[in-house]
Amino acid sequence: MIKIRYFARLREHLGTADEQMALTPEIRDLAALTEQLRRRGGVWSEAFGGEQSVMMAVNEEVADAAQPLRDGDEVAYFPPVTGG
Amino acid sequence: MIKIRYFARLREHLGTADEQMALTPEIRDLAALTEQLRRRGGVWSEAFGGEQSVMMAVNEEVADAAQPLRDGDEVAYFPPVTGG
Amino acid sequence: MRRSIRIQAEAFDPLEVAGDLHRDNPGVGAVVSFLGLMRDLNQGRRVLSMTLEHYPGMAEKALRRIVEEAAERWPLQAVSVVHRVGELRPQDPIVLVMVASSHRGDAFRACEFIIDFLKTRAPFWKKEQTEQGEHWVEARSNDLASELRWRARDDR
Amino acid sequence: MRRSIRIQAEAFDPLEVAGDLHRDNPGVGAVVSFLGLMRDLNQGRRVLSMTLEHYPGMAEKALRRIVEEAAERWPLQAVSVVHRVGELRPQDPIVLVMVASSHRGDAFRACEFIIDFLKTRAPFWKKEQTEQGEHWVEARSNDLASELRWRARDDR
Repeated sequence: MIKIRYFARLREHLGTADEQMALTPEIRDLAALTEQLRRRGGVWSEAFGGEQSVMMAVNEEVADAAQPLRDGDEVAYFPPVTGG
Repeated sequence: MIKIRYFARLREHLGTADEQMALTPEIRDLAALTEQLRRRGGVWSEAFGGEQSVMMAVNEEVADAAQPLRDGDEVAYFPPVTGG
Repeated sequence: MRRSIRIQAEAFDPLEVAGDLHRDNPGVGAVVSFLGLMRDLNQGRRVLSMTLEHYPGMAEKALRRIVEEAAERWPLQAVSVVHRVGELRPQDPIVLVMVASSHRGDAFRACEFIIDFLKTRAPFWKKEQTEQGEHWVEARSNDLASELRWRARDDR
Repeated sequence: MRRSIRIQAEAFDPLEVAGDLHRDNPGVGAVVSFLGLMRDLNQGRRVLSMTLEHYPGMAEKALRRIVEEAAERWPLQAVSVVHRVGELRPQDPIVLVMVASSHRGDAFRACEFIIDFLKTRAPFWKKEQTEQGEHWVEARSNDLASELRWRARDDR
């Protein structure tokens, strides 16, 4: 299982803050996971369709699409940050 | 008359904080005044002999040797500043 | 180097943080601080209040990493970062970055480095409440440019 | 732009000065401050105390001019400069420069500009008391170099 968290505008748009997902062999990296989420359609294809930029983190570190995923990982999706 | 003020190391070296001086026609600018002070000899020629750099001000504004002098001016001599 | 990193919903007093930084540290000659405050106007819109969301855990980690990177680049004696989350009103302090060093150049450079990277790397998001409703603040390309400056130059 | 320039023998609390700068000024988004503190060690010598002499009248005038020059270069909302004179002990605040602006880049630039010029233009002189006796502090060529930087670049 992996945990997926969504923040800020993305969380509101998807209507969910986090979810658990079984890690299948196809979901070997962030690119594959993101594609799987996009295929859910509706707000998911809007959020991950590339119109708005989305940042990703794995285990609290910023990561890119090539980042491999392992069981127990915490993945996060969020918009560009605006703190400070 | 002009007023001449000395600050910091220069004040201590010369043993005086300020003096009044009659403005003669020869003392037309700061260069001439400085030369006159230097000619007093002793600590005066040490202080204005060029070994240590001396800054000058007229009426509370930094000035250079070419600065003309007028009756009533306040002249100041001091070492490079070290505040802050 | 002393480090203090705090993320909190409670208001903070910049004045107290400052006092803690150089007290009992007589080698400190320069303290440079940046205080970011909530403005009542953003891009022409009057802002009534603001909500700051963050990613707990990752936000602290990101700030720690930015502070470590600054400490590797410049000789620093103490760094303190405090960042608010939750509800804010105009004039409320949002973030305080305070850097103590022996010399002022290092303190200026490190302080600006930390806030520049915080703006592009630390997972915080602002939502503004205005008279026309609420909206998420968009990331500014200016902020990215500020971060990129540090890669192009070597200020050590 | 609000201006406050103070030269005083009394100790000042940097924390109070900070509060005055942005209070009731909701357009201020960034406050950058520089605090210069007396160190207990200078060029390898242990310093017990320090005496700061100044040229009354000219010192205020020089600081006002530097602040005006900063305000011409960058859009600023408030500037405060406080400089001690007289007897100081290690860890005592010597000078505080605080700049408020809408945006952080302008505040950083203006604050460093003011302290850089203060160091080379404002008529203050430090005398240190050490265990080996007392001596006047020499001007640092570093400080002149810091001032000259501002002529070579345009940071507006």
